[in-house]
Amino acid sequence: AQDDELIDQTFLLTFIPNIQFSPTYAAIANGHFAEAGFNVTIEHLDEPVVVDLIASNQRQFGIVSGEQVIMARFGGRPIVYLYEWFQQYPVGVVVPENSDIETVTDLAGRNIGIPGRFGASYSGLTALLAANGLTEQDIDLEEIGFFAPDVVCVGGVEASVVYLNNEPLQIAQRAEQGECGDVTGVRVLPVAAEVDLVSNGLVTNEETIANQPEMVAAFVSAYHQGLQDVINNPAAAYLLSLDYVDNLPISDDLQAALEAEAAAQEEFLATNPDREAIAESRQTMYDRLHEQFSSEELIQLQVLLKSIELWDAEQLGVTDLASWEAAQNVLLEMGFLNEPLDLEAAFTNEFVPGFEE
Amino acid sequence: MRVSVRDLQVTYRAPGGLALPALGPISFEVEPEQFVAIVGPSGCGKSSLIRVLAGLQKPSSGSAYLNHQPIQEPSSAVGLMFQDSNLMPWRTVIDNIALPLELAGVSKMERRAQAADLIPQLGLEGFEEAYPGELSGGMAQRVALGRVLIQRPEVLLLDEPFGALDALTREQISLDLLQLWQQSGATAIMVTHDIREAVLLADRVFVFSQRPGKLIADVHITLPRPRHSDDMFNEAFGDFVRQVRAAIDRA
Amino acid sequence: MRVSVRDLQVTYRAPGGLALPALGPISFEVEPEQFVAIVGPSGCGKSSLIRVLAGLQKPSSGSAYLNHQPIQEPSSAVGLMFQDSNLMPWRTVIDNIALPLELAGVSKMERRAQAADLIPQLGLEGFEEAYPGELSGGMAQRVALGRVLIQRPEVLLLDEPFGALDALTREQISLDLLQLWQQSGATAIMVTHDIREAVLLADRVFVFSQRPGKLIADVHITLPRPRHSDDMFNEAFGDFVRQVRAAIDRA
Amino acid sequence: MLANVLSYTLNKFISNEKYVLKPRRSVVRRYALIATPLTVLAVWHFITLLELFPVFIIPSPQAVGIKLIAVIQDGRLWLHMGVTLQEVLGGLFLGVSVGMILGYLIAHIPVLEDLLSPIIVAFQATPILAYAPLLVIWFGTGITGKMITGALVVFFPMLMNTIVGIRSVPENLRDLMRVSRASRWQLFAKLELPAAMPVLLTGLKTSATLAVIGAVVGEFVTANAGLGYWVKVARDSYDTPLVFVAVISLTVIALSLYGAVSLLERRLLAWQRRHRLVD
Amino acid sequence: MLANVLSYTLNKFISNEKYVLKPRRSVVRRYALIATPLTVLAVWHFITLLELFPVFIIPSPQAVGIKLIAVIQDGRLWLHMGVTLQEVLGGLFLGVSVGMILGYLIAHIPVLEDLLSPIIVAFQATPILAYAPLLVIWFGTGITGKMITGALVVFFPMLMNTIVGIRSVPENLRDLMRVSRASRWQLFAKLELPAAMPVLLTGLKTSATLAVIGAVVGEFVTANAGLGYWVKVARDSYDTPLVFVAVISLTVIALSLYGAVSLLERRLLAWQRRHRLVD
Ligand SMILES: Nc1ncnc2c1ncn2[C@@H]1O[C@H](COP(=O)(O)OP(=O)(O)OP(=O)(O)O)[C@@H](O)[C@H]1O
Ligand SMILES: Nc1ncnc2c1ncn2[C@@H]1O[C@H](COP(=O)(O)OP(=O)(O)OP(=O)(O)O)[C@@H](O)[C@H]1O
Ligand SMILES: [Mg+2]
Ligand SMILES: [Mg+2]
Repeated sequence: AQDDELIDQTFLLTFIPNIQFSPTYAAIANGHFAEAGFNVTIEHLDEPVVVDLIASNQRQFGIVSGEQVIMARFGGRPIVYLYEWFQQYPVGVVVPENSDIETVTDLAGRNIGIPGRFGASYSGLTALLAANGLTEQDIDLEEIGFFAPDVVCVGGVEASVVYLNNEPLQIAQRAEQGECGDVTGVRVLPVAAEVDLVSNGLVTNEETIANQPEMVAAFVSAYHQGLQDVINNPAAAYLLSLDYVDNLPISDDLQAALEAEAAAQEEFLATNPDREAIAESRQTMYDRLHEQFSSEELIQLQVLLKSIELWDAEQLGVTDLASWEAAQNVLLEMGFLNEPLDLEAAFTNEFVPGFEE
Repeated sequence: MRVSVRDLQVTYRAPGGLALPALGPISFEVEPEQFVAIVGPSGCGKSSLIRVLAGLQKPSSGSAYLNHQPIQEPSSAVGLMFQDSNLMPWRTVIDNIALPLELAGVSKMERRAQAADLIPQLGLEGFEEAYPGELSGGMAQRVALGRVLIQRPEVLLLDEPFGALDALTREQISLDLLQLWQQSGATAIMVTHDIREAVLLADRVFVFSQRPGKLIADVHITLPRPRHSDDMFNEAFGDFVRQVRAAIDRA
Repeated sequence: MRVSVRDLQVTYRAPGGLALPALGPISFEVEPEQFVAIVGPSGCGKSSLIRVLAGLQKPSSGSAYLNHQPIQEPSSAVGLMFQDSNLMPWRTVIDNIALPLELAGVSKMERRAQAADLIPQLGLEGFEEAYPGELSGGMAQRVALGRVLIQRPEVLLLDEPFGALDALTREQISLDLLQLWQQSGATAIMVTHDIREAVLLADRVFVFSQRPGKLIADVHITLPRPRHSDDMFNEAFGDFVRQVRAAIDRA
Repeated sequence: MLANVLSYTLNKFISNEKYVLKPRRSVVRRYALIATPLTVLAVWHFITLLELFPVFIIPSPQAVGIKLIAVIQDGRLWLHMGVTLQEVLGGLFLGVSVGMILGYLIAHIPVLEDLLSPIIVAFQATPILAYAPLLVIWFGTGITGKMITGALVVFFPMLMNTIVGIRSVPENLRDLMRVSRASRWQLFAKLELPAAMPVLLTGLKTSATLAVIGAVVGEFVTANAGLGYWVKVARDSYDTPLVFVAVISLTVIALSLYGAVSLLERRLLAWQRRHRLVD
Repeated sequence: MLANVLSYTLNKFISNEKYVLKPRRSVVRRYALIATPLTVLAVWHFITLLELFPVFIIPSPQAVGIKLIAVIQDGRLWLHMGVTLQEVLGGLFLGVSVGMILGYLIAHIPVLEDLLSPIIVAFQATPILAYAPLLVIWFGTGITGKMITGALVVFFPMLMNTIVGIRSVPENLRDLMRVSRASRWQLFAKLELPAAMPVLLTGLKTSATLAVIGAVVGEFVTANAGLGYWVKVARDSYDTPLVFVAVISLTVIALSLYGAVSLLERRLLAWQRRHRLVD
């Protein structure tokens, strides 16, 4: 398609540019959006702002987490969840390696950090505790903002609720360099190991679905291809993300190594390997690179690989009602909701490519 | 221009909240080109009268007129010299003097030239670029005088213009003023505490009573013009001075 | 107290950046309990001298002494009345007058009582609670005079204290001052532009030259004390006035 | 009524008149104080009536009213308002004291300005996010940290206004104090403070208003109570009426403080209003 | 050298002396301007040397220096600094203009203060978080939005200082302008502006400094370039040296603006320094 025929479309992401958003970058850079007829620009905003802009149809697409969708709909915002990006809930509890906290039940009575009593980390913690018969009253919860690595390393808390694909890696890397106080390494207790909660995904509003279903399908499909690209070839994803993410570690050597890995992976993919084989190829790639490069330099690649583990599934993009109900139960438990919602209206798998009920 | 005042009264709010009658009721008429000197006890409303004539303050009752037109607001025909020198501390001497011309839109070169012309007469040579903070009390007063003279107003209102000047300077400057006034054909009303100065300069000397100030004497000084400092040794001069003093003693 | 000055010079920086010699070199000695009046042309450094004597300003060269001690900083024995009235606009008349006592730690009741005692003498009855913004020029000056008198200083420095007062008030207040001075045994140095006033009040009249001000005449006024306003009609009085005037004309 | 107010003020502006009769002004002012809130309420009502924005962005006054009553009844309003009020007052006190003391010193020792201004300006330009970890490490997650952020915000305008206020004290009144041999404390209490009062009070008005946002910023870093925390929680749970309740409560705190300083100003500067004509 | 500076200033403070010789002061001031940055650098160096804090909280000056050189070389520093500078200048201009105009009107029409202050104070107390969606809807995610947040921060101190500055113009000079029949514009340009200048310049100094943080706050809402955005990016990637580089750059902008206003002040208020004795 010609550039001037493309529809301008903004895509709202939370937070700031980050390697984790590489599926979106891939969908743009690899031309999937353009093929679907979109000229996409990215805007990063706080999650509630993303929700409000989409709900008021000021923008049409964005990514937010599942329980936000439930709460937003509870708060009267007509947004609809289209495509699950994270198949596994990305939150967990990180503890120092040498800690005597081994299971969730060991958390009772401990001093645990959390960014704040809001958002996915709070929901995740509540679900994790509930699954083990605990409540917030059983632990000593401390709000520490998004500074878990700093606070954990200075021994401010005994454990902390974190995003699995980021903070644990940061702490581990500091520990490896001996810059993390007494901490020598970390262990995580993922929420996903205990409960299946609906996680981050692509959303739009009811009006757009009603008026432009084809456009929605095209958009979701393009995003899906981007995600698939990243899962299949993380080295290439890392390279293309350099244009989008400020401060992504890179050097001439690393660039050359990644280019070689990306090309090799292309060839490998041409042999139509199955999902497990691809997963294995990611691990071996990392091991190869790690022989040559420090883990400090590879930390963001590690973040990407850890994220891919949370994204990958046999069928991408699909959510089941059970995970929505699990999330809603958590919210009811926390008092963020005081009555259950018509969850069927909150999401649809209708636009997920290749999905058949 | 003719300046007249009919049943004028100025009343302030006294500290306790009561009315404080400061001036009047007072009525008088000053013919065009006349020179009137006002003498009267401190606090009897002289400055208040000047402010009313300048259009700075509304009378509490009665009215003041310029050529039979009620005074509602400041008029460009009127020049006022305040009791304090009231200079702008951020302007040099020459710029303070030139202020009225600047406000009237006169070009920078022209107004500085006119101001510079006044400097020797005011005895301010060498201080053109000084700031008010660098002047003595008397020098500041001379700058203020320069500022009103440069306007060439048709009505000159002077509130104790020479209070801070020594006897010699005072005499010289007041004679200069006299000359300027005669050339310009302005009407002049001057508040002064110096009876001899009043008699030397004025056609009429108004004597005010204690607060609230009322006109208790209107002494017509019939000494011939132009007048000189020698005139002060005349017998007639002494008579007028005694006449005014007598009125004051009755005040 | 004895006030003396030796080779005193005050030099300012002129607008152009050059040195501006404002006063001196000048030397004199004032005996304890003497009353000295200073007359001289505007801008000749009289206020500068007063400021040096008050310890507000360091001389550029030479020194001033109080009882043979060099003056380094303001002394509690000295009372100064500024050329402008210098009142605090947020204080009422009575609180402005009482300020020196307040700073000396006198109780509120006591200092207000003392200030109230001065009010009639200053002719400010009914204005005790007025703010400076509500006063006439002369009234403000009288408040400033009250403020220095309440201190009962051993050395009185007065910079044109009666400039804004009418002749009658002026005469009355200056006679009051004379009486207070006589009772208190203070040394007084007063700048004035009124030669007759200088002669009436002072033991000695200093005549200053044009800038830089130098002492060109020191006229001893040997009229007997206590003096009264009638003294002004004496022959001797007239002689002294003429003597001072002659010195000024030579300035 | 608004028309009256406007025509009156316009006249006043145009007539260039110095002396105004006091009683009339007071009446106008009394109207003014309720005029604005009523107007805002009316405009708000019409915005929601005309559905210019979705209700989840601007909810109706009724919805906010209902929420307000609810949080008053369940006591949460007082809880959060109390916490924030404490932080605001603490921050205000701290920031104003430090600002005034430092401002006083700088006004008298100009070289201090050169020595300290780089540090002070740098602090003002540094986002809290950059030193939030230190804040948490040093002051914990309790009320103290918010007082610190409040004080940091408040401090600067107060400092600057103190400097200019003290420096603009007339030199001739300083001379008067010197010849009267005032002690340094008397110089401050009897001259500098009253002379600088208008500018100081303006600094205090500015500070009192900004103290609120300072505390809120602190609560954004980390908190478990307070109106800023409530704004965050309410936004995160998509409860827009609650966001409005929290914001209105913040506004009430700010307006009360501003009003308190204005009253203080009316009292302390009463002498400035004493130059009026009586008819 | 620092000891010299201190003893000099102490002497000056204690001696209560009014007349100071100019040249000496200037020299001291020139020292002062480099003394502080050097001291800060030294203290910083010792803090890291003594390992008082972990390096991920306070990195060494060397580490920050290396990072600084790197971002200068790859051009990112200029990119982000340029964006922020643009936002800061835009916000400053907007906020100062609106603040001065509104302040001028309020100073002359007191009832306006009663009518507008509730709205203005309310705005100042409302966290941006609460109206971020409206900000994006109205001004988009580009530079304009950050200018608006900058202007919002800058506006208030400027407004308040304009009000007090204009109100404190001596009444007798107003009378002088009235009898000289000055137009309203002349009244402003020839009297009110110069008379209020010290207070206005103080407002401008405050505003210039706060404009930086205002733009940063805007960048926190949404941005893809700028130093505030960079702080966020650096914190997110746990790159503390980069956080320091970004913060130092912000400081440099703030100090330059502050310095520019100070220079302006020196020029415009030169007349205030003309009361000096020569020896
Ligand atoms: N703004 C004001 N508010 C209240 N009272 C005032 C105000 N201005 C002047 N007065 C009072 O009005 C009276 C007359 O004042 P005015 O200044 O006219 O006197 P004056 O004759 O000029 O005196 P002087 O010779 O001392 O200057 C005084 O008693 C003074 O207290
Ligand atoms: N702060 C200053 N800076 C520069 N020059 C000054 C300063 N103060 C006074 N002068 C100059 O010093 C000279 C003497 O001033 P001073 O005030 O002592 O005179 P004066 O004798 O009191 O005059 P007047 O009778 O007019 O009050 C004047 O020429 C004046 O311009
Ligand atoms: Mg008068
Ligand atoms: Mg003098």
